[in-house]
Order: sequence, then C-alpha cells, then structure tokens
Amino acid sequence: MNLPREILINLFHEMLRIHKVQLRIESLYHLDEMKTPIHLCIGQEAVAVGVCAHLRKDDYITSNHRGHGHFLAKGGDLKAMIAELYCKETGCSKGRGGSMHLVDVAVGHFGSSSIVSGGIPIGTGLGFAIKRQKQQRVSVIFFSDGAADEGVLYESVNFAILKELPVIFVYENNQFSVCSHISSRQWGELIFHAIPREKMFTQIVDGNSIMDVFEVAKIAVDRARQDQGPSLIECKTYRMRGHAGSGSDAKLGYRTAEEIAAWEAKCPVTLFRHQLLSEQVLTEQEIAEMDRDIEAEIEAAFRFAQESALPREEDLPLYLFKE
Amino acid sequence: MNLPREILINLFHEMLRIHKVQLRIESLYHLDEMKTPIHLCIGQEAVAVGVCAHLRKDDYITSNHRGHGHFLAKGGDLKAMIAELYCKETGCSKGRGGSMHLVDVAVGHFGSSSIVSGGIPIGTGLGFAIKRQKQQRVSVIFFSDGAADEGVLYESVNFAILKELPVIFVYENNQFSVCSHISSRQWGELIFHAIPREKMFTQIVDGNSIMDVFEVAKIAVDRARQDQGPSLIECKTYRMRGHAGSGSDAKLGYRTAEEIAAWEAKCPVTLFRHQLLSEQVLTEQEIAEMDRDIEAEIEAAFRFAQESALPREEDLPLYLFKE
Amino acid sequence: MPWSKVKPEYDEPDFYQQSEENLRRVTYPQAIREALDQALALDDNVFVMGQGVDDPSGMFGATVDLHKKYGSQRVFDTPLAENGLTGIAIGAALGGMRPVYFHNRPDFLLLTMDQLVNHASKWSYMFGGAVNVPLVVWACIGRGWGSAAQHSQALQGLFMHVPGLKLVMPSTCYDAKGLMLAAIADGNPVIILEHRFNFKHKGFVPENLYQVPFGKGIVRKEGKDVTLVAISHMATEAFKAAEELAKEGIDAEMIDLRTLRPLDEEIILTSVAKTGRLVIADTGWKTGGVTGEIAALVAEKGFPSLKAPVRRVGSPDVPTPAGYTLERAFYMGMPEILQAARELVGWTR
Amino acid sequence: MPWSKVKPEYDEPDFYQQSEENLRRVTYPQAIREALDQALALDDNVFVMGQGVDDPSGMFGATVDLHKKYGSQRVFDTPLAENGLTGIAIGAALGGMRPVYFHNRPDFLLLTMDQLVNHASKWSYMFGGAVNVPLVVWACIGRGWGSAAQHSQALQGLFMHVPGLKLVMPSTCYDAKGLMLAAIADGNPVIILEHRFNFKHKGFVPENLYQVPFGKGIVRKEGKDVTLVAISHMATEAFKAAEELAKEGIDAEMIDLRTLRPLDEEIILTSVAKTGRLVIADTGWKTGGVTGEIAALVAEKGFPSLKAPVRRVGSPDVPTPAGYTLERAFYMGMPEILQAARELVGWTR
Ligand SMILES: Cc1ncc(C[n+]2csc(CCOP(=O)(O)OP(=O)(O)O)c2C)c(N)n1
Ligand SMILES: Cc1ncc(C[n+]2csc(CCOP(=O)(O)OP(=O)(O)O)c2C)c(N)n1
Ligand SMILES: [Mg+2]
Ligand SMILES: [Mg+2]
Repeated sequence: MNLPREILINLFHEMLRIHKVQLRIESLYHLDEMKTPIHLCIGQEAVAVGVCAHLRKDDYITSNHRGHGHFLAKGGDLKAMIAELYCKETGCSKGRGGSMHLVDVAVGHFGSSSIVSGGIPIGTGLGFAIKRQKQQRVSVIFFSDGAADEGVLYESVNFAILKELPVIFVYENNQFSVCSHISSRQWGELIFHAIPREKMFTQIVDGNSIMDVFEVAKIAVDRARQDQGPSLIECKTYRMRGHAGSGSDAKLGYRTAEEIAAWEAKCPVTLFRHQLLSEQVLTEQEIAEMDRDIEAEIEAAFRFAQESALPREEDLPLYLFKE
Repeated sequence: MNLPREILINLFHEMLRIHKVQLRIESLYHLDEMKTPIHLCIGQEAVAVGVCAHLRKDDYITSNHRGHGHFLAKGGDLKAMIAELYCKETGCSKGRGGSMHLVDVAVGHFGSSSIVSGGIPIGTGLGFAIKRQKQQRVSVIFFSDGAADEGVLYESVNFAILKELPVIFVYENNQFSVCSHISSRQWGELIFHAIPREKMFTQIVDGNSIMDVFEVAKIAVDRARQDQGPSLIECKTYRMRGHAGSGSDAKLGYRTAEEIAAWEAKCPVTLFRHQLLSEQVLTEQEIAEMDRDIEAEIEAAFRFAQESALPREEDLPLYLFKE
Repeated sequence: MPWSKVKPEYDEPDFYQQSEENLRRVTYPQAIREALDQALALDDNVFVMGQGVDDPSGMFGATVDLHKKYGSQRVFDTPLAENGLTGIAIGAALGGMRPVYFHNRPDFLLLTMDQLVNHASKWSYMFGGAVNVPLVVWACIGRGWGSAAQHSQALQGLFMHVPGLKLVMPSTCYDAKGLMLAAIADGNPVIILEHRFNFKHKGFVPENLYQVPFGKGIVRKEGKDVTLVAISHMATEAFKAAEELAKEGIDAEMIDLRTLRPLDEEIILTSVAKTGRLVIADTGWKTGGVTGEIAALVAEKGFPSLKAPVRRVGSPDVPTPAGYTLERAFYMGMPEILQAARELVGWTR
Repeated sequence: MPWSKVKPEYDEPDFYQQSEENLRRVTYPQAIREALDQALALDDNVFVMGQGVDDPSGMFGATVDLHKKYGSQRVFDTPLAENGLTGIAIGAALGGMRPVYFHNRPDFLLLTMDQLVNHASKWSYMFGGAVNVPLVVWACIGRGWGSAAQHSQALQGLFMHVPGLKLVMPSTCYDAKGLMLAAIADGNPVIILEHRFNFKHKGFVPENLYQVPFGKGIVRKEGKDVTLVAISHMATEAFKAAEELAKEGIDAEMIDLRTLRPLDEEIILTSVAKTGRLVIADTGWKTGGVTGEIAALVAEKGFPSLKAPVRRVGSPDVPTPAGYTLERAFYMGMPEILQAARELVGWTR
C-alpha cells in the first residue's frame, strides 16, 4: 500500500508517543505516586494506532483495563490521562476511576471497563445508537483473548450481525490472560472467523505490523461507515511487560525468555522506524526531533498531573447520579 | 439402516407413549387440577427418543422447561412425573418443582431448569465428572433455539472441546422461543457447525425422523463413550402446541395455519407408524394393543397422582439443604 | 396458564378523591402501556426492547401492539442473551438513546447482574460524572400457579443494596404510569419491579402526561396506633389490613413507599414518631432484604419513639415451592400483617 | 501493585491460649493452602479450579504450587467464562465431585449470579432433596491501591439475602483453614468471601485437619457496656476498637460472626441482652446489606434489652473511588467503630 508521507509519519508518531508514555509511566511507577494498578500496552501499539487512524473524532471506542493506547490513539487528552493515574481531580475521571477507567467523551471514548469483556456489549450498543440515529459513525471495541472466553462476545457478535451494526470488534490477541496461555482456555481459533464474509468481515492480521493493521482496519471502517455491517479483526500480538505493574515478568517462568526476546525483535515501533528510515520517509534527525517534542509533551503532562490537586474527601458523594 | 425388530418397536412405543402422555395431560389441564405451567413436546417426540435410545440407565441428561419427553425417554418414572404435575408429595420433586422441574436421579436425570440455557453448563459439568472419574458414561444436554441465544452455550461448547468431554449437545431447533421466530433473534445458522469434526462432531438432522435422529445420535454416543470428545446434534423440528398450556395457538397469528398444518403432516409418531406398518414390522392390531397398554399405564399413573397426598404446609422448610 | 384463577380482578380504592373532575379508571397494564405510548410519541430516542414485547400478549398487556404503532425499529423483540442485551442497552443509552428493556421476570435479571451492577450502576460515578446511563429495566414478579423457584423471585432486596441504581415498585395504576414516565425521563439506571397480581388492578389514571417523583412515599391511610410500611402488592395487602384493623378499633397508618431507592426515610420516621410501632411488609425474602433495611433505619434513627419491637412480614427463607399447598404457606399477606399489628398494639415490656 | 504499602504485616492476637501445646503461627494464605492441601489429599473428588489457581502467584498464595503436587487434572486454570464455569462446577458436584472454584474478586461473581442464585441455591429444594450441590465458591475482596469500583466490591450483602447459599467470612488464620475444610465437607453451595487485608495476617493454626462449624460466632473479647458485632476484616478493626475502648474505661464485648448464613442469632441476642447497646461493622455498603439485617434482628427480637439506638458502620452508598484521598473517606474501620461505641455509651433519651 502506497501511503502519503504525512500519514506514515503520523502513524509512526502516534505509536512512538504511546510507547514513550508507557515507558515514562513505567519508569516512575516505583515511586508509588501513581497509586493505581497499571496495565502497560508496550508491544501492542500498532493495534490501537492502526485502527484509530481511520476514525473521526465523533466515532466511538470502548476499551478495557489495558487501555492507555486506545485512549491516546483515539485522541484522548494526555494530561487528563496522566492526572488520572495520579488520581487527581484534573484526571479524565476526576480521580474516581484510575488507570483502568479512562474516559474522554469529547473524542468518543465512553469509558473503559476493568471487567474483562464488559465493554463488548456496550460498544455494540453504541453501534446500535449510531444506526438508529442514522449517523455515519463507527463504534470500535477493543478486547483481548481473555475477553474472548466470555459468552457475552457471542451474544454481542450475534446482535451486531442481526442488526447490521457499524461495529468493529478489534481482538487484540496477545495470547495471555494474566499468566494463562490462550491454549489453556480456548480449544482453538476464534470460531467467528467462520462467519460468512457478507455477514461479518473478519480477518487475522499481524498485530505488530502497523501497515497490516492499518490496511485491514480501513476495509472494516469503510464497511461500517457505508452501513454494510460489522467486522472482526484479530490482531496477533504480544504483551512485552508483566500483566500488571512495571517491568518484565520473565522471572515468573510462565513464558520463556526466548519467546519474549523473539517478540521484542518484532517491536512494532522499531520495525516501522526501520522501514521509514530505509524507505527514507524519515531521517534519524527528524526522528530525534520527534523524540524531543514527544518527551516535552510528556514532561508537561506529568508536571500538570503532579501539580494538580487531589480530590477532596468531602466530595466522595459526588457523581453517583446525573441530576 | 437395518435395525432389529425389537428396536424399531421400542422406538415407536416410546414415542407413542410420550405422545399419549402429552395428549392426556392436555385433555385434563382445563380442569385446573394440575396447577403448574405445562410446556408440551407434541411434535418433538423423535428427538428425545432417538437420542435416549442409545443411553444407559447410568448415563446423564439435563433438560429444560419442555422436558416431559426427555424425562420419559430416559426412563423417568411416569407415576412420579404425573404426580409432580399435580404437585403431590409423591411427585418426582415432592411437589416442590412442578412441570418445569422434573428429576429422577435413579435414571441419571439430575433436574431440569426453567431458566432457558441453565442446564447447558450443568450438563457439561456432569460430563466433566464422568471424565474425571473415568466412567464410560455420556452426558446429554437438551436445549432449544432460545437457549442458543445465550452466551453460556458458547462457554460450555468451548469447555467441552477444550477438555474433550463426553458431552452431547442436543439442539432441538423448533424455530421458536415463545412467539419469537429464530430469525428475529439469530443472524443465521448456529456457528458451532463450523467447528472441525475432529474437535466436535456436529450434524443437522430432520428432528421429525426418528431414524435420522437415532442414526446420528449413535455416532455421537459411541464417540462420547470411547472418550473421543463432544458432539452437537441439531434437530430441526416444530412445536405443535402453544408455547405453554394446552391447545393450538394458531389464533395468535405469529405462525400461519398452513405452516402448522404442514408440520402436522410431519408428525414423527404418525410417520413412523406408517413406515412400520408398510414395512410390516407392526400390524394395526399390534399397534392397537400397544395403544391399550399405554392407555392403561397412563390411566394408572393419573390415578396414582390424583390419589396421592398433597405436601403439608408445615413441611415448607424441608429440603433447603442436605444435612 | 389461567392467572385469572390466581387472583380475581381488583378495583382499587380511590386514593385520589382530590381529582374529582377526571376519574377515568383503566387497568394496570393499560396504565403502563399509556406511559410507554406517550414517551415513545414524545421522544424519538425512546425505544422498547425485550424478549416478547412485540408478541400477541405484549408483556401481559403492557406493551401490546406498540410495535404496530411505532414500528419494529423502536419496539422490538430481542434474543434472550440478557447480559449482552443489557450491555447493549447501556451502550445505546451512552449513545443518546433512552432504552426501556422489558423482562417477564426478575429471575432473568440475575443473568444481567454484571452489566447492571458492575457497569450501569457505576458508569457515572467511576468516570467522575463524564457519562450517564438513562436506562429503564422492567421486570414483573411472578406468583402462583406453580411458578416455582425460578419464575417468582422478588429480588428487590438485592437491588436495594446497590448504589447507583434507582429502584421502583408501584402498587397502583396511577403510580405505574407516573413512575414509568419518571423513570424514562431520569438520566440514570432505573429498575422497575412490578408484581403479577397488580395487573388485575383497575384504578384512576389521568390521561395527561405526568410523573410520580422518586423518593416520595405516600400515606394511603392515616392513623395513630401503628405504622404499616409496604410496597407493590404488599401495599395492597397492608391497606386491606389497615381497614380490617379499623374495624377492631386499631387506627393504623399505612405507607406505600413507591420507590426503595431513593427511600423516603422521612415519611417512615415521621409516622413512627407518631405511632411508636412499625410493621414492614415486603414480597421478598425476609432475611437480608428490604424489611431488614427499613427496620434498621428505624432502630438507628427512630429508636426514641419506638414503643414496641419492629415486626417484619417477608417470605420464609426458602425458594418458592411449586405446590399450591406450599405456596399457601410460603406467601405472606394481609393476615400476617394484621397479626403483627395486633401483637404490637398489645405489646408490653 | 505494592500491596505491602496498603497494609503492613499483622500479627494476630492469640485468641486461642487454650491450646498452649501447639502454637504454630502461619500466614493467612498458608492456612488456606494447607486446608486445600489436606482436602485434596483426603478426597479424590475434591478439585480446585479458577482463573489463575495454577499461576506463579497462586491466588495471593492460597493455591500456590498445588497443581505441581496434585496435577493439572485436580488443580487447573479455567477460561474466564465465569457463569458457564459455575454451571460446570455445579454439574461436576452433581456428578459426585467436590469443586472449589476460586475467583480473584467477588466482583466477578456478579457474572455468575444466574448459576449461583437461580441454580446452585435452589437445586436441592426445587427437587425435594433428590439432589444436592457440594460446591465451594471462593473470592477475595480487594481494597486499596486504586482497586476502584469494579475490583473492590464487598458483596456479602447480596448473598446474605439468598436462601440455599451458605456464606462464610473468616477473619483469622485459624478460621480461614477450619472454615475452608468445613465448606469442602459441606454438601451444599458455600460462598467464602475473604478480604485482601487478611492475607497480611500471621496467626495460630493447628497442623491437624479440623473444621470450624458454620453458624457459630465467637466472642473475641468479653464485655458488659456495648456489643461490637463484625466479620472478616471488620472483626480485626472491631477488636482493635474494643482494646482502645478498654483504655477509656468502656468495656466492650466483641463478637466475630465468622459465617453470615447460617447466622448465629443467639450469640448476638445474648450479648445485647447483657450490654443493651449494639454496633455492627461490615465491609459492605451500609444500605440494604449485612448491618441492616443484624440491626433488624435485634430490633425484632432484642428490643426489650436495647438501651440505645443501634449503630451501623458500613461503606457509604457509592461505588469505591480509585483515588486514595477518596478511599480514605470511603473506608470505615476502627475509628468509626470507636466513635459509634462512645456515642452509644453516652446516649440518653
Ligand atoms: C470478568 C473478569 N474475570 C476476571 C478478571 C480478572 N482479570 C483482570 S485482567 C485479566 C486478564 C485479561 O486478559 P485479556 O482479556 O487477554 O486482556 P490482556 O490483559 O491480555 O490485555 C483478568 C483475568 C476480570 N477483571 N474480569
Ligand atoms: C434466561 C431466560 N430468559 C427468558 C425466559 C422466559 N422463557 C421461558 S420459556 C422461553 C422460550 C424458550 O424458547 P426455547 O429455548 O426455544 O425452548 P422451547 O420453548 O422452544 O422448547 C422463554 C423465553 C427464561 N425462562 N429464561
Ligand atoms: Mg490477552
Ligand atoms: Mg424453541
């Protein structure tokens, strides 16, 4: 696929930005100032970026506990996200949600659930609202293999096809749910790939290849926008860090150092970086500038978060209901 | 398939018996002595009989609200079933369950749920117990298209394949859930038919043909008994009466009189009756004798039920727990 | 099944003399249906979903033929898949719609607890008010004719424990319509639990579009000797009990709470301050449910005025039995309320 | 996440002086693990399942390495699919096995309410005792470090309302082992709700195989001025409060209920008959939950001996907030119990 330079650069920039945000969070987590359980998406940057690149501000996404990448790729406010990790009043969820519960209605992010699979039917319902209101929008649902264990996926896929909803199920198959390999939980390939293409477009892609994800996501998004029904994209990828918290978890022994190393070599950001350099889309220097700009933005976001005020104890009762 | 005469006769006898029991219940229901919601299986006799013909007394079944046929085909005690419909202390559930909640542990019937799909994981778990205890048993799960809407079916099928359980999912597709046609609830064919045969044997059969059901059920039961894993048999059939209570519901208009008539012509009992007569397996006179014997048995069962004592109010607290 | 045999038609006492000018009386299902009809006409974003809402019997009459008037886009049948469909309704609500999701029985809500309790009830709070879920979930408590353990549960005791949900239980045709309209207008998840017996009611219902506010109970009969607090079908039973007691010279005050979340604490405490005696009646299990919370409320905040122990009338702690002799022993009602009130009035240390 | 920062190690007071001969002290997770180990060794039909039971951290240590000792047939990881797996566990139990199903958090039990409440709790009753379900479901209440609304729910208030379930909430290492062994030996569905903070405990645990009976609370400290009733982590807080009160000259009696279903009514009523004052402390939401039921019990059956209003210490009626400043306001404990007890002792009409 031959893409205009600015698109390529933008894709790289988004991935690099997410990657760097994750690294910064990780590097500061040991200070215990972010008192919230974090789930880093290092290694999975291409999925969120490749899909969201096709989305408009008023399209919808629903996300899960590992949602930093989804949030940022959809255009969520970085300052508000970091402030949420610090549980500050200026956080996107006013410090009530923490890392697993991000929201940014302004960009169509209606909240991430830390109940695995919880966001799947909700995203399907957002697609239903789009259809009923005859909007040209798309609802994208991000979930991983643990969520694919849950029957609610079967129920949601059925409804999405039944009502021909503009919903895209983005299955980030990183093969693990905490320390359980998918093979100890599922008998084989996701059965929904057997659904006839005219009912639901489904495809398996290399989730670490931004180009592959981008290409297939385009088909799905166009389909949804033209009211041609739902799609399911399975992105084979890998979580580079431990399930929760910071650092590698190789020591736990549920996956081999070799396996981790093999995937490290497939880092989506590095791969794309090399591609863009070799194709001379970008120069080392341009990338270095990009690095600097992103670092500065991240620096500012963390300063904003650290300087923001904490929620006041007396405000505990607020926000239970919309009055 | 060439079957020994006694098997053919037995299959016919079982279907005829279930059919007659249903008719008798229906003919007496208006008296309001059976104060329990009934769900007749008239038109679906071949499914229960064709499958259970291969089961031993110590094999398991789980059933649903429309469970009279399953109960009787598995060898459940007719007297105890009728007494349960009269809510008597002599009922199989001591009058605590009613028509939707039959049980007969002596023949491997561990109770029917009136929560649609509720019995599916339970039957799967019975299969798990069989496997762990290295028994040569089979666990059969009866459910209909409404239950196929539920995600717990997806979860149960996955687990049955994952653990290679001796479970047979018997899908009685009578096309309706109360008044809702399956097409208003599901996008198309059951997706599990796409599962590779070596993982799970699946087949669609004419549920009104006792021979077809019998033949395919044999494959599934043999497979399970030889610990070769689960199967799913979809039996296309039709409910001749209203969803609940007695009599036709043609007047409701959610299905046409023509459709009902067309299926009436495919009554599994009548069809098989003609076959056995034309193939001279049975004579009119032998069938007449069969009729008489069955009528007598039913007569006795109803007398037993009517004459049995009602549960005593002071016994309300009993049976909550096993002490 | 012949429900007619389970409870006869019931003509509600006219609790609303004030409105002489318009005394139109309609049936309970008609009252609900009228609320839905008016809401559907008023707001394009309102829709009605649920297994069987478009079938000939239309939810015991509450939704009958609405699909013919508003089309299958706005009034439609659903797959069973209750948990998934609840999440879908939540998503639709987040997307600007106003779903009203019908279930035959509360028993089926147990399949939806993840989406109702983990999601709908928390969505506004967990995101600091950035989002809200205008969702109405409706279910009708079954009773009699051997409905048995899985088709007759009165689960308000569970939902009353969950912050972020509103819980509505009408007892009159007037409230059934007004509370449904208030629920649809509310910006938050509301659960309406009806009782199958109420569907036999005929009562006063204005034709206009009106709302009955949440958190406001109503005194159905004033009295000074003992307070009877009840909801839904038990309010009907308690009112009958109050009339009986009057014949015995016991002047009971009867309060219909109408909503359990929010709960009208004031109306209860004010009444107990006057009577000093409290009987609470609920259709749910006695232990750990509605009667417990209300008794605790008074033991905490109304203690000084209590002249006698609190009495709770609730279902025995067993699943509902199918058999009618056992049903007779299982279900509480007017006689038990009567008995409890008599005991309290006669009570001395 | 650094739980160590959330609660420090806690050395349990020795509630069991009687057993001088054997004062082996082990950690809370070790106590549970020992119970499982002994049950697995004793009965081939016992098995342990759940998402993560065989992972390196082994349910906070409670199941660690058991799969290595007993094999993946008897200690195995499961798909998430919580509702399906609960039904599968019920079926396995009906087939003669004794499943112990572990969940990280009670929040996930909300996905299983259909199988737990519509099925497991009713199976024996609904079939007139023809069948029974020996099933143990275990989950650990999370707290702190921004666990937030979906990973910290204390849902005992829901389960306490359901007949047919037994509900266990240990507060000591001794009880954690003895109640687990009693649960596995029981022929009925038992839910064990642990508290994450208890896992920091170290306490006396006999090596032998013993059971702590259900429905028997225990007086952790005798007293005559006020009764403190609590469970699980709140029992630890209440005990500390009782010790504080002693310094102030207030002689509090502290009762640890250990199980909520069955509930030891007698131990509560006997104590209140003596003290006339009651504070109830629970980790769950205040409204419609455990504290309400116990307060109601006393308002009903202990009224004559009550000298003051009942006080309930429970969580405010909001979802758990993530932020630590808000967590501070949300979580109740020793200070609130202390305050309530002081008020009651000072209370006059
Ligand atoms: C319904 C439910 N069950 C269990 C959990 C506990 N849990 C939290 S995260 C997680 C892993 C989920 O794995 P997956 O869906 O593959 O997402 P990933 O961590 O790989 O991004 C689990 C099991 C949960 N949050 N929700
Ligand atoms: C979980 C659940 N949802 C809804 C119902 C209400 N209900 C009772 S029977 C029935 C029809 C079920 O249809 P199907 O599974 O096809 O069985 P059939 O009646 O055709 O034998 C429904 C919807 C229920 N009992 N359980
Ligand atoms: Mg994963
Ligand atoms: Mg059907």
